[in-house]
Formats: sequence, structure tokens, C-alpha cells
Amino acid sequence: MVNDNKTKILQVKDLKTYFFTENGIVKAVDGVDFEIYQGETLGLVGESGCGKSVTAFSIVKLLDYPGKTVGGQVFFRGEDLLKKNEKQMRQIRGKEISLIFQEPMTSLNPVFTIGFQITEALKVHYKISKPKAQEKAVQLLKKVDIPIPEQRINEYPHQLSGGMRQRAMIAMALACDPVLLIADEPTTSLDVTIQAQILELMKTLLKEFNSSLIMITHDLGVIAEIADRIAVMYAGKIVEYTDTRSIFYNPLHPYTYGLLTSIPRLDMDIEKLDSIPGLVPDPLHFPEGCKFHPRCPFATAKCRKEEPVLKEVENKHLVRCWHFEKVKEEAKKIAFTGRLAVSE
Amino acid sequence: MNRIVKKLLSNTTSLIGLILLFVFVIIAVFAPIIAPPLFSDPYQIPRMSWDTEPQPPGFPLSDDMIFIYESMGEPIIRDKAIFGTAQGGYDIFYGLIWGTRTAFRIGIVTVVFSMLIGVILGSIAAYFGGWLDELLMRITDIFLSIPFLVAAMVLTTILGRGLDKVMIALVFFGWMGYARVIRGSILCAKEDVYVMAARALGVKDYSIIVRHLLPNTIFPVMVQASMNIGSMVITAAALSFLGVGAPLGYADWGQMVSFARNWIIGSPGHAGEYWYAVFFPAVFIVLFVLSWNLVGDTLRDIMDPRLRGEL
Amino acid sequence: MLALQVPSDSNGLIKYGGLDYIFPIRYGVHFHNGDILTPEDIEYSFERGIIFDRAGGPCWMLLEPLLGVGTIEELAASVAGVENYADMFNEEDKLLPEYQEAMIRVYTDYVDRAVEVQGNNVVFHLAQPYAPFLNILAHAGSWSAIINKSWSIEQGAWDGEADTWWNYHDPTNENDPLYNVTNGTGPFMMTRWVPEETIMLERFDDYWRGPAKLKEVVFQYVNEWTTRKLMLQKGDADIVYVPVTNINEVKEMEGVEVIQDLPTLSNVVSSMPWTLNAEGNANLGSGKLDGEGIPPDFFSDIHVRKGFSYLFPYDIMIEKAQHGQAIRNPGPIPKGLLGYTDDPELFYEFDLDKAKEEFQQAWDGELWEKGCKFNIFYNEGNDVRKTACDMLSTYAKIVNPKFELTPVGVQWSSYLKQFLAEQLPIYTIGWMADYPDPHNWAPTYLGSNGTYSAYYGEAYLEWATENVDPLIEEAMKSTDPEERASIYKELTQLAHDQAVALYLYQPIDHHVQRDWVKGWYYNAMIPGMGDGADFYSLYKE
Amino acid sequence: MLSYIIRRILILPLILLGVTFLIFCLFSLLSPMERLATYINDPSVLKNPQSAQRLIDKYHLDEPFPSGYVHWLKSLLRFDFGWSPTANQPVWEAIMQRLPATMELVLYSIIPVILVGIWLGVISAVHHNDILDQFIRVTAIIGWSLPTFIFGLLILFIFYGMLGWLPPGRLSTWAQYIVYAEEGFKNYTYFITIDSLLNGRLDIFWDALKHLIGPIITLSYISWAYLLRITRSSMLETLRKDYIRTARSKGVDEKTVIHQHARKNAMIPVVTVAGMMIIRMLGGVVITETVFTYPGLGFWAASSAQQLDYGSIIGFALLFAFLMVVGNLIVDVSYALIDPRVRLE
Repeated sequence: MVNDNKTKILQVKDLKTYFFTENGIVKAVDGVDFEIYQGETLGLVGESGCGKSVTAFSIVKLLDYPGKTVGGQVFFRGEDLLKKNEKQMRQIRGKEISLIFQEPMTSLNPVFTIGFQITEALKVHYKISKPKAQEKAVQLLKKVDIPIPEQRINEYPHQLSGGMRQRAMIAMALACDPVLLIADEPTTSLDVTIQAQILELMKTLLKEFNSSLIMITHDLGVIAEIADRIAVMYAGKIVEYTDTRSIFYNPLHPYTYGLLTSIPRLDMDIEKLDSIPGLVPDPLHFPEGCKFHPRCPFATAKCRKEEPVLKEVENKHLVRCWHFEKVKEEAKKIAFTGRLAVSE
Repeated sequence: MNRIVKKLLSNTTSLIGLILLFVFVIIAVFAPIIAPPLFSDPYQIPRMSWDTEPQPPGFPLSDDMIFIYESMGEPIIRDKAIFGTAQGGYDIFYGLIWGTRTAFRIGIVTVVFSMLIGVILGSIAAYFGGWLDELLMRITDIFLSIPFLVAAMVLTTILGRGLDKVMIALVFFGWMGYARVIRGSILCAKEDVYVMAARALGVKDYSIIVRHLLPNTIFPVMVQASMNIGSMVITAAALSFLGVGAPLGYADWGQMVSFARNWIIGSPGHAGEYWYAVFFPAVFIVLFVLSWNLVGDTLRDIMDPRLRGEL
Repeated sequence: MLALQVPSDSNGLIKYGGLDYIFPIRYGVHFHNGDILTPEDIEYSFERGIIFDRAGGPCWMLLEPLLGVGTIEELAASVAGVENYADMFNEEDKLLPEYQEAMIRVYTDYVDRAVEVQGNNVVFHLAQPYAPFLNILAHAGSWSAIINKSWSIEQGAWDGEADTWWNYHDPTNENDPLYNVTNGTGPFMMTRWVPEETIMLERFDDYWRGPAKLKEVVFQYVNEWTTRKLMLQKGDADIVYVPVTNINEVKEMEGVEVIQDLPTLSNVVSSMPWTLNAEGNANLGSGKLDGEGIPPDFFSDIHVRKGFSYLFPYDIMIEKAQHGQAIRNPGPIPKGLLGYTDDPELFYEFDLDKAKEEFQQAWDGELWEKGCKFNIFYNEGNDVRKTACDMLSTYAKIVNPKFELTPVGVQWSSYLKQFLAEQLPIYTIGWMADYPDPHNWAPTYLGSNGTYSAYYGEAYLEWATENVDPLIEEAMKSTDPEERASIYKELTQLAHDQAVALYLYQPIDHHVQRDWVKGWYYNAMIPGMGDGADFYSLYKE
Repeated sequence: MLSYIIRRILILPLILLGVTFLIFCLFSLLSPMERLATYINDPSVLKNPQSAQRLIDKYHLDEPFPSGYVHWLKSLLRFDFGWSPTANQPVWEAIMQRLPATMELVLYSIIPVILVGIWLGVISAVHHNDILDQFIRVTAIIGWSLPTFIFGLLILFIFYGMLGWLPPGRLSTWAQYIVYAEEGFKNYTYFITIDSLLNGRLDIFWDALKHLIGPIITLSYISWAYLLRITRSSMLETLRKDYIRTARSKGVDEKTVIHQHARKNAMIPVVTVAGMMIIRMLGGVVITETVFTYPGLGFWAASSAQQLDYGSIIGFALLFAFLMVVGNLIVDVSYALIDPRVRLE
């Protein structure tokens, strides 16, 4: 599935980001590798706290204190972002790499107008005049299907509805025609109909701008619609990495399998709805061996002692599990087509 | 509750606060032993001499006074003023020891009463809402419109000098903060399920407030109260300092400081020769208030970690 | 000194046995606005003072010698035949028409006749011979200050007419046109006045004795001793008032001169009214001699008064509270005046045994047996008086543990109020000379009409009318100093025998100034002289 | 926005009316005779019961509550606050005469506190570390526990007594003469520091400033600690907000992020606190002016209180209530100016 003909936009190699807290070191991201090609969408999936957002912020170097990237490389168009200083990073952020955040209410500054916030990146990167920026803002708002954009640009975030705000966020991210977009749970806080509209909008715009996208979400349903490839993360590491179809039809990691079974499906009885037992492990005290083993139905003594490595077990299908074959067997018993049928 | 005590004991600053507070409690409780009174009114500071000028620490009881004790057949319990004497020969040590009781009395009495008024008015306003709420809150606004110290000063001026008058004034203008806090918490808690349920079951308003709402909302008020004890003592001391508080010669820290006012500078070449007149009273006031503030600050942190770092 | 000659018997300017005083007026004296002083100005000034007669003000000093009354209201009421002056006015303070004629007569028949212009002379006609009259006029107080007639009328003050004077009597400050403006003949002119804050004076170059040496004078009211001290220390103030208790702090100050041992004409006395007003009076405890209070006539027993007279430690008081800056008086007359005596027989000394003896005899021994309980008073903020109270209270307890005297501090206004209501059992009050004559003292503390003694209650007034008043009258009318002196001595003897009051002390004043101030001299009769000065004589080096 | 301000301004007189009512109630605790003291300039008038009664009638002091209140209110509207025996002049005149001194002190205390306090708070939030955090926290609590009158005496002791750098009062005697009595010196604002500059008298400016420093420090030290701490914590809180990350993700430089995106938001709670602080300061004026013998309203109010001068103290309380209500209005309006959520409500 991987299209080698396309330009590689971003390559993340062995990225390690730790949080040095008072109580100890939290290995939020512990050796993550993936790459993205032009126009392609990568889905980064996992429960909250698995390190997916940290990965995203590590790429653009916007980590909150006390987080620190301690190892690895992030090649963006061939240059290692981790080696760039803050000033150089600023020139990339917003211009070549843009971010869309989860909660549009809190991610928009309440004391500035929508217009100001949309055009800010333009002003920072291109130093264009105010009327021109206004004009551009109107255009962008039109693009994201916001009605009466001329009026909206003078309004404040609290005057807009949730869906509107997310559209404005998208317009903001697209202001400088970025090469790479990183969307951190962009639809989570919205209700289902709006969610669908926003996803549709993003799909259209990606095509139009030919941008790449890293889509971070815990919702496999969302990812199915938009992603070309998916990386499943658990406890700071990628546990499965392959194209979207394979994830849904041929999951090899018990965690992915667990995620899939917890998706509500139209063709299954509610009673059978399964969710992964146990809790996300305490990041300060990860278990030894495979980090998923306490919650894993397939776990053996080996899993408790030795940590598996991420390796390609099928064609371009990487997994981090000692017992991926058992998972494959089990997964076959249940066809995951239902959900895909619904969304496609 | 256990958690709170543990937290208070584990935090350095609050531990310092608690220890200081404990020392003051000891001083207050054992005042009659530490500084045995001479008069039927123990709050009247005895004189070590008839001198108008302050006398330094270690100043011996003057002959005039020894004569008085002997003629009265009283034993001479203290023959030295450990901290010196204030103007008028008043024993600073005695005044500070007994002043500790005064401080506790002022702090606790005024805070308890103003909290009581505030809680009653605040919960009535929040629970019944509507015009009653509007009315009570506007009254609160009006009371808040006069700066606290000025308001207390006006009222003590009108009521006249005396510690009881000072306390009345502090309570009269000190309840508004509690009313606002309790109103806010009750407004939130009012919508909670258990309150709705109790209402649906026809439980009386009075007992909903007292049994259900107050136990769940009183904690922030208590925290505020503990922080306020210090400022009440400061305000009372300020009134004494301004000469509208405790009567002359009464064991009160504010008055001890005001005794020192004319002697603050000393004569040329002997700058601060009367340092003891202001130093000891100041240390007592500052430490007392500090101990309450340290404890209150930690309590506030415990109650609302989000507020951590705010005063 | 606006007169060319001081009247005396010898120069013939005092006539008719002290009934007429004639003052020839100096020529060419300028007012601050440039006008020349005329005898009419002087007549106007005194007449205006008389009709002005602010309640509680000083004008009684003119009224008493000139018209023989205490207030102009008293005179007007008697002329009009009404009981109270206020009865002649309606609700809006307008004079009722039926009294108009009488009121005009008050002026034409009395006031106008008291002070008259004869050529270049001003003549005062006294109602009775009055020994201290010249002393009164010579005092630097406001009552004998001369103002400019035409200017005053311009300002809206009394127009000098007989049918309007009552409109100018006892005005409130707001309604007094001369309240905040001045125009005199003195060496300095007022340039700014902020009440209770600052007075600024500028030299008046046309002053008749020649211009003063200082160009400007600034007075500041600074209540805080610390501030005054700093101002003195920095040289920001040239002369400051230093409380006697703080005098040691300035003695070593560089560049500061402390002049001590200045006798003052004032004394401090603790009064014991013989009968008190028991109505609504919480100061007397139960109001009975039952150990829980005192009867209203407690102090009418001479043994009680003598007991307290022996109880007070006068010398400790002077040494400690006054830093030795005071002397004792045996009676109301201060040292330095005619009639003062220091006969040791007349002093009560601190003696607890004698006090005990007296108390044991008081109330036929009942007092000693049952004890007493009452409040004694000082005005709030007056530490010295508080000390005096504490002393009385402490020593009373030593003499008899059943004697409980509670010192109570009250604000000055309520102190005065309770004093006027005759409710205070023992209270301390001082008197400063209005004019340097024993007549300013004996009646005040002893006479049945005295400023203080009039409030000593029925029993005292009875005694005083019989025993004191005739002596006072005699002393006032006599022009023979020796005769007067012996009468005043007799009065002192009376005060001692009856133990009328506790004569605590007569303060000794001091003067503190920067040493570059020259030309300062002491005159006990200039008010506040200890901390003030005759600025005309001052200059700075 | 406009309607919001208008609504607030309309409430203002109601609150003030409430304040007068409250004060009248307190006033009613006094007997008519005692209340009379406010209106007369010579206590000896009280000697004569008849003249006293006439005055009581004149000022309606023994009328029943409602009509007595109306009469009192009417006299207030005529600016007739009675007579101040302490100042020896009408209360209103006394207030107007002392207001500039107090205002000068308060403004000089507020403006630097607000500007520098906020600036320092922002700095310490940005360079956030634990030692500074603890230091500020401890300083604030100690500052909070140090009563103004003790701190003031400390300043007096060190800078006035020991070092002799600063003089008490408002002006030195020589400067007073020039400012108040010399024809050439013009008073424009009655703020001596400003007037002296306008008159080109640097020496007087310096003198006035020297007199102001001690009182300013004393009046404002609590506010410094408090405002710095509040700004800091508000800034820290704001810097953790999502929209700050958004701004950074757009490539906005750190300076703009802090001073534009963060500070404006962080100011919203700070404005409320600053308002409270100013109000606290008004109370602090009484103590500060008393300690330094600074001839303003607070000093006068304190001496009035000592002398039971009801008229003055009530006039003073009314004025301060008025200032406080107006201050609250300004706070609310600036709150609205900063926060569009309030403004556009």
C-alpha cells in the first residue's frame, strides 16, 4: 500500500520524549518510528495517555514543561527538526507544519477576533498588509464553508458554535498552505453530525491543498474514513503499523484487536460489546516485559519477561507482539466489515 | 479530615504555622502562670514604675512600686521587666502575654460571629433565590462599599472605646465575604441530585440547608475564616493603634505598639534606644498573624489545588 | 501699645477711683490694608467684641469690668425683662418686634457708653473698680486686638449701629465674616490659614515700630511628637513644642538649644465636688455608702477630702510624670503672682498614715468599715492625668483594700459634659492665666461663680458664698497690692483648711529652639510662650 | 458595552443611597445631643440646654427615623456635612482641602504598583522556577502578616530616624512658603509634585517626592506582593492554556505569545484583584498618613476618630464609600474592556 513514488515529507526515527517529573521519569514516547508521504494521511491511534499527542508535539517541538525529547530524529523534507533552534522552528510552524487541536473553544484565544487569529500566521510569515490579510481570511472562511465570513472575522470565539469554531481552526491551520497538518483529535468534542461534516471538509481540503496529515485520535471509526495508514500506539510505543485496510481486516496486535472489538457496531448485539479490560498502565511504573501483558488475553510467561520488538511480520505490516499469530486467528472469527461498511 | 491533618503536618510552611500557633495557645492558656496578674482585672497591665519614659529590658521594679506591693502585702512576683516597660511604666512582657488572650478572643469571636451571619444570610440568599437573593446581595454590596478599616473605625467611634465595641464593629462589617462564598457554593450544590431528591421527598428547607447543603459547602468558608483570623487581629490592633480600640492600659498588642509611637526614633546618637518598645509587640503580632496565614494558605491549597500559588 | 501713655493714678489717666481709664491714641499707625488707625477703630473693636461675645469665648473679661455682667445675653435679658435671652427670638432666630426697643437700649445705654471716643482719646467707663483691668487689656489675647472699622464693615461684620447688633452676636464660624480674614496693625500679616494645619505670616513693612527682622513666619500644627522631633532635628522647624516627658531626647541634639525652668502661670488641680448630680450617674456605683458605691454628697465630709489630700504622692508625680518640671502650690494661686504663699503649713504631703486617720473619721467610721467604689476621671490620651488617677487608685487600695477607685478615660468633650453636669467624683483639670492677676485664679477654683468651683455642688456653693465670695470681692476692688496679697493668702488658707481640691502641681515650662534663632525672651503671659515666641524680636543667624 | 456601563452607572446612586442609609442607621445610635455635635462649632453651646434644643430642632435631629433621614439626605445633597471640630472648618471644606494630598499619595502608590507589579509578575511567571516561586510565596505571606502600622514604623525608624534620609509631613517649611504663599507659584492640580514641575521648581518637586517616598512604600508594599503573586499565577495558568499552544503552533514568537496572547488573558483576574487592592489601599491611607503625619484625609479621619468627631468621620466614610463605588465601576468597565465575553454579553 505504501506508495514509494511519492515524496517522503516526514520521517520520524526512534523518537524518545520523556517527562522529568518530581516523582520520576515518564517515558511518554519511547522509540517511535514512522513516515509520511506527500498527500497521505497517517492515523495515530491509541487510548488517551499513550503518547500520541506527545509524539505530535515532539515533532513541532511544542512540548510542555517538563517534557523533553531525549533521542531520535525527525526529518522534515530531509532536515532534522530536532537539530533546529527555536527561531528556525518558528519559521516552520504555522507555515509548513500546522496544527489543529482537539478543543476549539479553549484552543482559540477568547480575547482576539477570529479574523485576527486566522491571519496571524500570515502576518508572522509573510508580513502582508492588514486589508490583504482580511481578504485572505474571508477567503479561507469561505473555503471551510462558514457563512457570512465578512461578518465572522470580526467576531470572537465565544460567539461561534462548536462546529464553526473547528472550521475556523482548520482555516487557521491552512492559512499558509502547509505541507503537513497535524490534527490532534479534531472532532472529539463535536457531536456526530458535525463530526462527519468536519471530516468530509478535511478530506476535501487535503485533496485540494495536497497536504499530508497526521490524524491523532482514539476513535478508530474516525480514522477509518480518512487515514491511508495507521500506527497504533500503546504506552509510548507503536505496537502495530500498517495500512488502514489491514488494521481493520487483519489486526495482529491484541491491543488493536481490543480496540476494534470496542467499536460499537450496527450488526452486533449491544451485549457483546467488548472493551479492553484493565486500565492504561501508570506511566511511572510500566510493567516489565510486554507493556500490554496485564490486559492481554493472550499473555504468556514470556510476555511478562521479555518485551517484543516491532518487526515486519507480513508485507509492510509491522507489529510488536510475541503471539500475533494467535491474534490473527482470533480476529478472523469476527469479521470487522460491519463498521467499515457503515463508514465507507 | 485525616488527609487534611496529614497534609498540614507534612507541609513545612504549615507545620511552622501550626507550631507557632501551638506556642501562642500555650501562652494564652498559661498566661496566669507565666505572668501572674496583680489586679482583679488581669487585663490591666501593671506598671513597673511611674516613669513616663520607656525603660529597657531588665528594668527593675522601682522603689515606689516595691513600696506599693509591700504595703498591700502582695508578694513581689516579678522584680524585672524582661522586655522593658512601655511609656507610663507598663510592663511590656505582661502586656504581651495577656495580649495573646486578647488576640485569640478578638480573632475567634469576630470570625465565628461574622461567619455565622455570613453563612446564614448567604445560604438563605442562595437557597431561596429570586428577590430575596437580589435584596440580600445588594445589602452585601452596600456593606462592602465602605473600606473595612474605615467602616470599623466609624462604628467604634460611634459605639465608643472598648474591646467589645471593636469586636462588634468587626463583626458588623466582616460577614460579607462569607456570605458571598457560601452563596456561590450553595448555588452550585443546589442543583446536585441529592438536593433535588431531598426536595422531591418534601424535606423541609431548613433541614436541607443544614443537613445537606452546609456540610458540603462549609469547607471553603472555614478556610477563609482561618485566613481571616489574622486580618481581624491586625484590624483590631490598627484600631487600637489609631486610639479608638482598647482602653488605655489594656493588655492589647495594638496598644502596645501605639505606646511606642512617640519613642520610635530615639535621640540623636542613640537611634533606636527604645527599640524594645516596638520590637516585642511587633514580633508577637507578626508571628501570630503569620501562623494563621501559613495554616490558612495550606488549607486553601489542599482544598483547591487549582488555586495553588494564589494568595 | 497703641496708646501713647499707659493710664495710671499718677498720670491722671485713671479717674474716679478706677472707674475711668483714658487712653490717648498713637498717631500714624497703619493697618495692613494701608488705613490709618483712629480712636473710632478702637471703640469699634471693643464694642464689637462685647456684642460678639461668643458663648464660652473670652469676652467676659471685658464685660465683667465694663458692664458688670458675665455675658451680653445676661445684660440684654435683664434690660428686656425676660428670663432667657433666647426667649426674645422666634423659631427662625429673628428678634421678636416687642423686644426691639429694649435691645437697642442695651447698646445705647450700656455698650455704647462703656467705650467712648473723646478727641484723640479712648475712654473706658467701668461699671465698678476692677483691679486687674489693665492686665486684661495688656494681654496679647484676641479680646483686646484692634481691627479696622471701615474694613470690617466692608467684610460684612457689624455695621456699628444700635439696631442691628444682635444679628452679629455669637455667630457660628461659617457666618462670621471675620472668621478667616485679618487686618490688624501688628508686625506680621496673615497670608494663609488652614485651620488646624498651617498659619503663614508675612512681614508688614509699615509696622509702626519699624519692620520685623523675619520676613516670614510659618506655624504648623503637628500633633505627632516624632514628626516634630524630626523637623527640629533637620532644622525644618526652628522652634517646637516638646512634651516634658520627651525633653531628654532633645537635650543632646546638635544645634538645638533647650531653655528650661521657665515658670508658667498655670496649675493642675483635681477637684472633688461636694455634692454630685446623682441622676443617671453611673460613676457613683450604688449611690450609697454600702461598699458598692458612694453617696452623692460623699465629698462634703471634710475628712474624705483631707484623706485624699494626704493620699496623693505629689512629689513622685512631679518627679516621674513631669520629669521634675513642676512645682507645688498650696492653693489656687500660682507662684509668681501676688498673694502666692509657700508657707509649708499649707501644703498637704503624701502621708498614708494621716490619710488613714482621716478616712477612719469620715462618715463616722462608716466609710472605713464599708469601703467605697467609684470612678475617677482623666481625659483620654492624657497620660499624665491617667498616671495621677492610677496613683490615687493604687494608694487608696493600700490604705484600705475596700476602697476601689476605677480610673476611667473619656474623650475631652464628654469629660467636659460630665463635668458641667456635675457627675464626676474626682477629675483633674488645669487653668492657664488669662491675665496675670490672682483674680483670674481665686474665683475660678474657689468662688461660688467660678469657672470650676461653680460646679462643686449645692453644699460647696453655700459654703463659698458665705466664706469665699466676700473675700474675692474685697480683693478685686482694692487697689492696694499688699492688702490684696494678704486676702489671697487668706483664701489659700481657707482652701487648705477645707481641703477643697488636690493642688497637684504648677508646671515649669521649657523652650526648645535651633541655636540659630536669636532674640527670644520669655514672657509667661504670652499664650503658649514656652513653645512660641514674640516673632517681632526674633531673627535668625 | 455602552448599555453595560450605563446599567452600572445607574446602579451607582442606588448603592450610594444604601450607603447613606447604612451610615444614617449607625448615626442613629447616637443621642440627638451627640449628633448635634456635628453641626456646631463650639461645644460650649451645649451648656445651654435651650440653645442646644433649638439647634436640634433646626437640624431635625430628634425627628423620627424616616423624616430625619430625608432631612439628613437633603443636607448632604447641599454638601452640608456639618462642622468638623477637628479641622475647625466645615466638613466639606476640610475634605476638599485634604483630598489632593491623599489622591497624590494614592495615585503614586497605585500606578507604580500596577505597572511594575504586573511587569514583575509576568517576568517571574515566564522565568518560572521553584526558588522564585517559594520566595514570592513566602514574601507574600509575610507581607500579608505584617500590619501596615508596624511596617510604617519600621520605615520611619530606618529611613527617618536612623538614616535621616526622609522627612515627615508633605513639604518642608521653606517649600510650603513658596507653594502656598508666594504669588508666583501657581497651583494647577494641587498635586505638589506636578505643580512644582509645571512651575519649573525642581527643588520643590524633589522635596515633595522625598516626603512621599515613605508613605508610598508603606501604603503599597502589601499590594506589591499581592499583585505580583496574582499576576504570576494567573500568567502561569494562562501559559498552560491551549490557545497559547495554538499561537505557538502558528509560529508566533515568544514575546508576542507572552505579551499579546497570554498577558491580555491573564489580566482578567488581575483586574479584579487590582480593584480590591485599590480599595484596601483606601483603608490603608488612614494608618499610613497617621504614621507619617502626612496631612491628608486619612490623617484627619484618624484624629477625628480619636476626638469622637462624628461629623468628620461620617463625611470621610461617605467620601470613601463614594470613591470605592466609583473604583468598582472602573474595575468592572476595564474588566469588560479586556474580556470580550463580558463586553459582548
